[in-house]
Amino acid sequence: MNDKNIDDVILAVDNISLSFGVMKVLDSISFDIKRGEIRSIIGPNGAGKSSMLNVINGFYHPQQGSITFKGETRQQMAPYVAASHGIARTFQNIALFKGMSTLDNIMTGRNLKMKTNLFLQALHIGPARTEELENREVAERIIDFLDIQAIRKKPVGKLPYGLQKRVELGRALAAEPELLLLDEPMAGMNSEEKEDMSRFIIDVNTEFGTTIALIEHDMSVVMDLSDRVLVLDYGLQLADGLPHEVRANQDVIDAYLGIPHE
Amino acid sequence: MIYRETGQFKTNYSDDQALFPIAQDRYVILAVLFITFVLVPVFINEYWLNAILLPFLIYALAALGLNILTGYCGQLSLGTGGFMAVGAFSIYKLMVAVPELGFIPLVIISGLITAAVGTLFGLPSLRIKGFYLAVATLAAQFFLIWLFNKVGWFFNYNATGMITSPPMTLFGVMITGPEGVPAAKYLLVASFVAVFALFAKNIARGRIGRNWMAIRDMDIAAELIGVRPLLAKLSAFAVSSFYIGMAGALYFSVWLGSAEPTEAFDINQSFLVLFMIIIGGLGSVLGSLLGAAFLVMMPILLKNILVGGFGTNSALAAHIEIMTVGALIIIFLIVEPHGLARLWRIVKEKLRLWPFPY
Amino acid sequence: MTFFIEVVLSGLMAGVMYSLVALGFVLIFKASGIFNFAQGVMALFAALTLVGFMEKFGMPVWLAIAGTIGVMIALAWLIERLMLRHLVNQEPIILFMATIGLAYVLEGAGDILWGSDVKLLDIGIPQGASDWMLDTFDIYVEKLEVFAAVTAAILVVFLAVFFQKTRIGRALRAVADDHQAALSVGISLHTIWVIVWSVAGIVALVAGIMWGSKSGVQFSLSLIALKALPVLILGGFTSVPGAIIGGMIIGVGEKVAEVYLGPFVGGAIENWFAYMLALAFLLFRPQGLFGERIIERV
Amino acid sequence: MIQTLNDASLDTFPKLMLSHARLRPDHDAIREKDLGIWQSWTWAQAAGEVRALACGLSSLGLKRGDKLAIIGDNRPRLYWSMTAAQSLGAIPVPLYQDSVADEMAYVLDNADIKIALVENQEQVDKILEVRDRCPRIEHIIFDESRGLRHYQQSFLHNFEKVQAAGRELDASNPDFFQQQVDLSSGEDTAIMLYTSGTTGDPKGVVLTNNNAIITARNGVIREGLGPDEEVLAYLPMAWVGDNLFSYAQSYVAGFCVSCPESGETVGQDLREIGPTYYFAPPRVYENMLTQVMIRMEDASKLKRGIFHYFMGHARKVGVRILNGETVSLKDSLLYSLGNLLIYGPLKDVLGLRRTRLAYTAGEAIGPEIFDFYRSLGINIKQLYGQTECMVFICVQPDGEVFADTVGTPAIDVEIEIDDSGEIRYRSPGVFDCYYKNPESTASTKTKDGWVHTGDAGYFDDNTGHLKIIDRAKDVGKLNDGTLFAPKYIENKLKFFSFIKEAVLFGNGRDYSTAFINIDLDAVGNWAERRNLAYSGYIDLAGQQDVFQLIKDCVNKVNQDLSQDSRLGNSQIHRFLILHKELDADDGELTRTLKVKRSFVAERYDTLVDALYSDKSECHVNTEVTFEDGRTGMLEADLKLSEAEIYPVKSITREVAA
Repeated sequence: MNDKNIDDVILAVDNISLSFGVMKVLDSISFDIKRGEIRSIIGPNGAGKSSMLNVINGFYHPQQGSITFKGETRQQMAPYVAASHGIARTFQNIALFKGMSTLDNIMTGRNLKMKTNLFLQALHIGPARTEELENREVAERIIDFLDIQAIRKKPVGKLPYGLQKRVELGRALAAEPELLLLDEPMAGMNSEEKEDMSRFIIDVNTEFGTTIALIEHDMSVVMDLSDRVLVLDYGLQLADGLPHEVRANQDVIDAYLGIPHE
Repeated sequence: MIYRETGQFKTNYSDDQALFPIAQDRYVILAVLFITFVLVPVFINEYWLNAILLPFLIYALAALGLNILTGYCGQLSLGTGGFMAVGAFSIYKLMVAVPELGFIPLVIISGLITAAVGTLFGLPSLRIKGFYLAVATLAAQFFLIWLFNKVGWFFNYNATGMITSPPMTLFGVMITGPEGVPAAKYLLVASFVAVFALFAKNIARGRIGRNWMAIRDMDIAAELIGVRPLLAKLSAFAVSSFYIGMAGALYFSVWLGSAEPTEAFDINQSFLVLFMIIIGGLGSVLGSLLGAAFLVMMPILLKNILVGGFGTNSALAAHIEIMTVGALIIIFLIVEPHGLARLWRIVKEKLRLWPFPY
Repeated sequence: MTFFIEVVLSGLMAGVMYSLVALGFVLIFKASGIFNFAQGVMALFAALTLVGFMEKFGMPVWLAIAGTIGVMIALAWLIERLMLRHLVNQEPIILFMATIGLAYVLEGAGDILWGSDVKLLDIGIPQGASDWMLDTFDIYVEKLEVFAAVTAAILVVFLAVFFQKTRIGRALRAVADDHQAALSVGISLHTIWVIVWSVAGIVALVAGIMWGSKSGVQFSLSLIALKALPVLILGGFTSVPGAIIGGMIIGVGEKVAEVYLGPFVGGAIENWFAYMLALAFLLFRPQGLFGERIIERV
Repeated sequence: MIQTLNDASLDTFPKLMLSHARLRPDHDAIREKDLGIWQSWTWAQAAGEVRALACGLSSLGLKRGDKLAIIGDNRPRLYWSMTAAQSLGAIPVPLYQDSVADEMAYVLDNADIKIALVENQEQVDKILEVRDRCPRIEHIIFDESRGLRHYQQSFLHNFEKVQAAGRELDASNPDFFQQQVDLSSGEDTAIMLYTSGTTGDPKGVVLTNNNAIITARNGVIREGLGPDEEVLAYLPMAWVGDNLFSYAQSYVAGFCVSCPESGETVGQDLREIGPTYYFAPPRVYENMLTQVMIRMEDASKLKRGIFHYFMGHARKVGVRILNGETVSLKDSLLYSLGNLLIYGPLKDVLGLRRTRLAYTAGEAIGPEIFDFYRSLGINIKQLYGQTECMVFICVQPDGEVFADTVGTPAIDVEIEIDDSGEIRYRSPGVFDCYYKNPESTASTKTKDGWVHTGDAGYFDDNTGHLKIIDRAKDVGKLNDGTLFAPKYIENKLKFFSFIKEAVLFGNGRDYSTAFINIDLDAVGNWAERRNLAYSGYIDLAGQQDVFQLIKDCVNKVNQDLSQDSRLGNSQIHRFLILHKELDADDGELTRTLKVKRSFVAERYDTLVDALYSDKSECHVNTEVTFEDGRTGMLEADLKLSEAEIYPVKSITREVAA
C-alpha cells in the first residue's frame, strides 16, 4: 500500500460528542481521513465505533462538534445528503433489501445516478429505458468485480451470510462513493471468506481509489489493510496513528486486555 | 413441464430485462389478451358485466393502486374507500361541469385530483409508521366521507345527497349509466386495467419501484444509500391514490351509475381492497388482479350455492356468507400468507424445473 | 359556564366508554403484537349473547353475565386453537387481516345465533339524569355514564393490579417484550394468548353492556371499535393508562368540538374529529402519549 | 451448403476466418457470457479483432515461427489470439490454465515461448514466478487488468493497448495483414499442443494446418455439421478436443462457439445456449446422471413414480427408437407420451434438448450411463482419438452405437493391428513431429506415416467396430495364448456400482483371477436396505450375502466375456474380496488413484498363490497406514471362490460347423 499517494484530507471530524439522554456515546472525538487511504476504527464492543459512522453519514446528529467533508463543514446532515455527497456504507448486521434480488439491490445503489421521472418510467420508453440499461451494465461490472454472477437473480434473503455481505458491499459500490464506510465487513466470516473480503477491500481501494473507513475486530486484518488506525474506547479517543504505533500503545493494550476504567 | 427454455439466451440487456423474458410466458400473455379483448366482448351480457366483470376490473384497478402503496412501499392504508370517493365525486363534478373534455381525460383528471388528496393524507407517513399510520389513514376515510356527505357543493345540493352520473358517450357509444352498452363499458374498463397494470409493472421494475421496495424492506439502509423517504413515500401515495381515484371514478360512473357516499365508499371498501392485495399477494401486479377476481367471485359463488343450492332464505344466507368469507380469509392467510401470486410463482418454478423438485 | 362543564363531563364519560374498548385493543396488542380489529365486534357479540341468554333462555342477569363470560373464554380458546397458533411469526399485517376476517365471522355468527334485529339491553343499570348532581351543582349527568365511569375505573385498577402483581400478569408483560422471555417465565405462549383474549373478551363484554344499555344492541355497536382507534394512537398501542387518558382526551375534545365547532361545519363531525385530533397530536409525538422514544440502531 | 468445405485454397485458419467474414459477415462467430448477457461477435467483427491483435503482436516482434503461449479459461480473446498468431505464421501454444507455475515453466521453456498472452493477474504472477527459468519470454500480454495496476514491468502489456498499437500499424500499412496471411499455407505448423505425458515430461505435438483443417473438415462432412450449430467451449483450451470442436471445426463449418461466464455457471450457461453439438468426457455424463438421480430422490412420490416408470420404458425402447428401428405402436405412443412428460423436460433442464450430436471419448463409459442418455433420444456416440492426429481415429456411425466399441475408422483414416495387438493408424491428421524430440517422434511414427497408439484392440466380429481393450504394454497372454487384457475386464467389473476396484491376474498363467474391492457406500446402502448389520469395511466385505452379490457381478462379466471369441477364455475363474480398500497411502494406488498392479501382486503374493491353488480360505496379515499416518497390522481370513464359466461363442467354430 506504500506506493499509493495519500494526499489531502477528505473528511475531518472535529470534537464530536453524541449522547442519548444520559448515555454518552461519543465524547469529543477528533480525527481525519485522507483521500485514498484505508482508515480503521477499532475498539471493544460499545466503544462507539458504529455510532461514529452513523454520525459521519448523518444518521445520528451529534450534540456538539462539526464534520468537514470535502471542504464543506456542517454539524449534521440528512443521510441522503451525505449519500449524494459521495458517502456510502455497509452495515454491521446486514441491512439488505430482503425482498429483492442481488441485481436489484445493487441497482438500488445506483439510485442517485439515475434521474428519469415517473411518467417516462411508467411508459418505460426513451431516457428511462436507456438509463435503466446503462445502469444495468454498471451493476453487472460490480457483480463481475465481486464475482457473484451465479447469484445475480437470486433473492438475497436466502443467500449464505458471506455472500450477503458481498452483495451489501456491491450495493455500496454501486453509488460510486468517494468515502466508503465499512462496519465490520468480516464479522462472522470464516478465514477463507475473510481472505476474499480483504482482497475486495484492497482492490476497491486501489482500482477505484476509493477512500475507506473500516470498523473491524480481527486485529490481523486491521493491521494488514489499514494505513492508519483510530482506537475508541467507551466513547473516548484512545489512540490514533499508524498500525504499528497503535499496536505498541499501552492504553490500547490495556483496553483490549480489559483493564477496568477509572 | 410446458417450459422449454433451452436455447433461449439473451444477447442484450433489453431482452434480458423484458417483462416476459421467457417465450412461453409471452404466448400465454398474448392468449390472455386475445380472450380479454376479442372473445369476451363477443359473449358478454348484462349479468356477467355488472355482477362479475365490472366489479372485478374496477377493484383490480383499485387493488393495483393499494398494492403500490402497501405492497411495494410498505405503507399500510385503510383510506381506500375515501380515496375512491374522491375519484367518484371529482368525475361527477367534472362530467357536469366540463363534459366536452371527453370521458377518458375526465377519468384521468379525477385520478390526478385524488393523487393530490392522497399525497396530502400521506404526509403523516413521514413521522409515523405501521399501525399508527394505518389508523391515521382512517382519518382520511372518515373525514372525506363526511365531507362529501355534508358539503352540498359536492353533490350539487340535490335533496337526496346522491350523485348520479350524467349520460356520457365515447366514440359515440353510451358508456355510463343503465343504457350504457355492455361491451363498450367492458372494453373501456378492461383497457384501463390493462394499460395501467402495464404502467404499474414498469414503475415497479424501475428506479422508483426499487426505491419503494427499499423503503419497505429496510428504510434506514435505503435512506443511507440516498433514497429520500419523503419523495419515495409521497410518490407512492400519489401514484397509489391516482389509481384508486380512477377506480373510484369508473366505479361510480360506469358501474354503479349513481352513488351515495356513506354506502358506496364506507370503510368496508377499504378492507375489501386490502383483502384483495393480501390474498392476491403483496408487491405483485398479478396478485392484485388475482386477489380482485377471487374476492369478487367467491361471495357470488357462495350466494349461488346457498340460495340457489340449498334454498336458504337470503337474510340468513347473507349472514352465512359474511361468516364464510371471514373464515375463508383466515384459512387463506394460514395456508398461504403470501397470496395467490406466490402460489403461482411456486407452480411456475416447479414447471420450469420439472421433473426436478428444485 | 355550567354548560361547558356539562359538555366536558359528558365528554369524559363518553371518553371512558372509548377507553373500555381501547383497553381491549391494548391488552391484546401488548401480549401478542396483534392489532385486533375484531375487538369492537367482540363487544357486539358479547352484548348479543348476554341479551340472548336473558331473553331466549330467561336467565337472571348475574347468570347470563356469568354465562357470557364463559362464552367469551371459550371463544378466546377457539380463536387461539383455530387461528393464532397457525399464524405464529407471521407479519403483523397478516395477523391484522386475520382479525378482520375474525370480525366478519363473529358478526355473522352473532346475527345467525341471536338475530340481527335491534335489542334493548337492561341489566338494571340506573338510567336517566343524576338528580343529585342536578340539584347540588345544577349539572346534567347521565347516571349510566357515571356508572360506566366507575366500572371502567374499577376495571382499570383490577387490570393494573393483575399486570403488576400476578405471575401471569408479569408473564404477559414479558411477552409484550419478546416471546422467549415469556417462555422463560414458564407459561406457554398458547396459554398466555388464551388468557389475554379471555380478558379482552370480558373487557369487551363490559363495553358491550355499557354501550348496549345506552343505545341498544345492534350492528352499529361494533363500530365503536373505530372510535377506539384514535384513542390508541393517542395513548399508544401498549399503554393501559394511555388508553384511559387518551380516551378522556378524545371524548372531551370530540364533545367540545361537536358543540362549539359542529354547527359551523354542518355537524356530525364526531366520526372524524377524533382522528384528526389524534393525527395532529401524533405529528408532534410519533410514539404516542406514553410510548417511550425509540433509538434506531444500524 | 458450406462453401468453405470444399475450397482447398482455404488451407489456414486465418484464410478460413476471412472467408467467413466475407460469406457470412453478420453470422455470430463467437459468444461469451459476460456482464450478465451473451456478448456476441460476428465473423466480420471477430476478423477485425484478430487483425488488430495480429498487427499488435507483430509490433511486439512476434514473427514467423515464433511461439505464443496462451493461458486462461475459454474466452473469445484467447481464441482470437490463436488466429492472430497463425496470421503471422507464428505458432500458438495453449497451456493448461490450472497447472502450477513449475509445470508451466517446463512447457514455456521447452516451447521457446516468445510472448505469453494470458487471462489475468493469477496467470501473470505464475509466469513472473518462473520467468528466470524461461529466458526467451520477451513479453506478457494480459486480458484483465484487474489487480495489475501496480505492476510496473515494462514487458507487461494490456490486451487493448496491444490491439490499439496494432490498429495504428494496420492504418499505416493496410496491406501488411493480408500479406502475412498469404505467406502461410497448409504445410505450415498451425499449433503446438502439449500432451500431459503419463510418463516423463509432456511432449509438444506439432500439428500443421492440413492436419487440423482436413481432419476437422472430414468430421464436419461425416456428421453433416453446418454453420448454425451451437457449441459450448468449456473444456481446457490446451486440450486437443477443445481445439478441434471449439476452434478448428468452428472455422471450417462457420458455426458459433459460446464461452461460459464462470466455472460455477457452466450448468446454467449450458441450458441457456442449448448446444446442438456437444462433447464431454465420460465423467461429465456420469456426474450429470448422478445429479439427476439425487435430485429425483427428493421429488414427490408421484413424480418419482412417473419418472421411473417412463425411464423404464425408455430403457426398453428408447435406444431402438433412436437407432431408427421400428417398435410396436403402443410402445412408440407411450414413448412420445414420456417424451412430453419426462424426456423432453429432462433434456431441457439439462440443456441437451437441442443436442443433435454428442460425443464422448477418453476412457470407457459405463453402459448404463451411455444408454441413459441414448434412451432419452440424445444421440451420444463414442469416438477414439489422439492428440497426435487431431483427435479422429474412429467414430461410431449413427445407428450403430455400442457402449463397448469406439466405432469404425473416420474418413481418410487407415487402421491396422499388429501381431502384438497394438493399434496403428495413418491419416491426413497425423502430426508432424514432437517438438525438439526426434527420438520420441521416431519411436511413435514410422517413416511411411503410421502412428503407434500404444493401445491394444481389435475389430469386433459382430459389429465390425474397433474395440479398445487396454494399453498395449499391459496386455498379456494366458498360457493357452488367449489375449489377457486386465484393464478391459477390470473396467467391466467396475461398471457395477458395487465394485470400487478390481485387480486382474493372469498374464503367463492358466486362467485369470481377480481381487475385488467393494464400494463401501453402494454395498453399505444395499446392505442397509436388507438390514444387514455391519461394523465396517472388513466386516461388510466378509458377509456371505455380499460375497454372493459380488459373485453375481463376476458371473455377469464372464457371461459378457464369453460372447467374445478373442477374450472369452480370459473369464475370471477364481476371485476374492480384499479385506481392505486399496489405498494410495499404502502405495497400492498412484496418487491419481490408478492401481499399481505389480506392487499389489507382490504385496499380496500369498493371496495370488491361493487364487491359483484350490484353497477356499486364506489367512492374510497386512500392514496398513491409517489417516493419521500411524501404521498397524490387519488380519483377516478371506474367502476364495470359483465363478461361473460360460462356453465361449467362437466364430471360427461356427464356421467350421
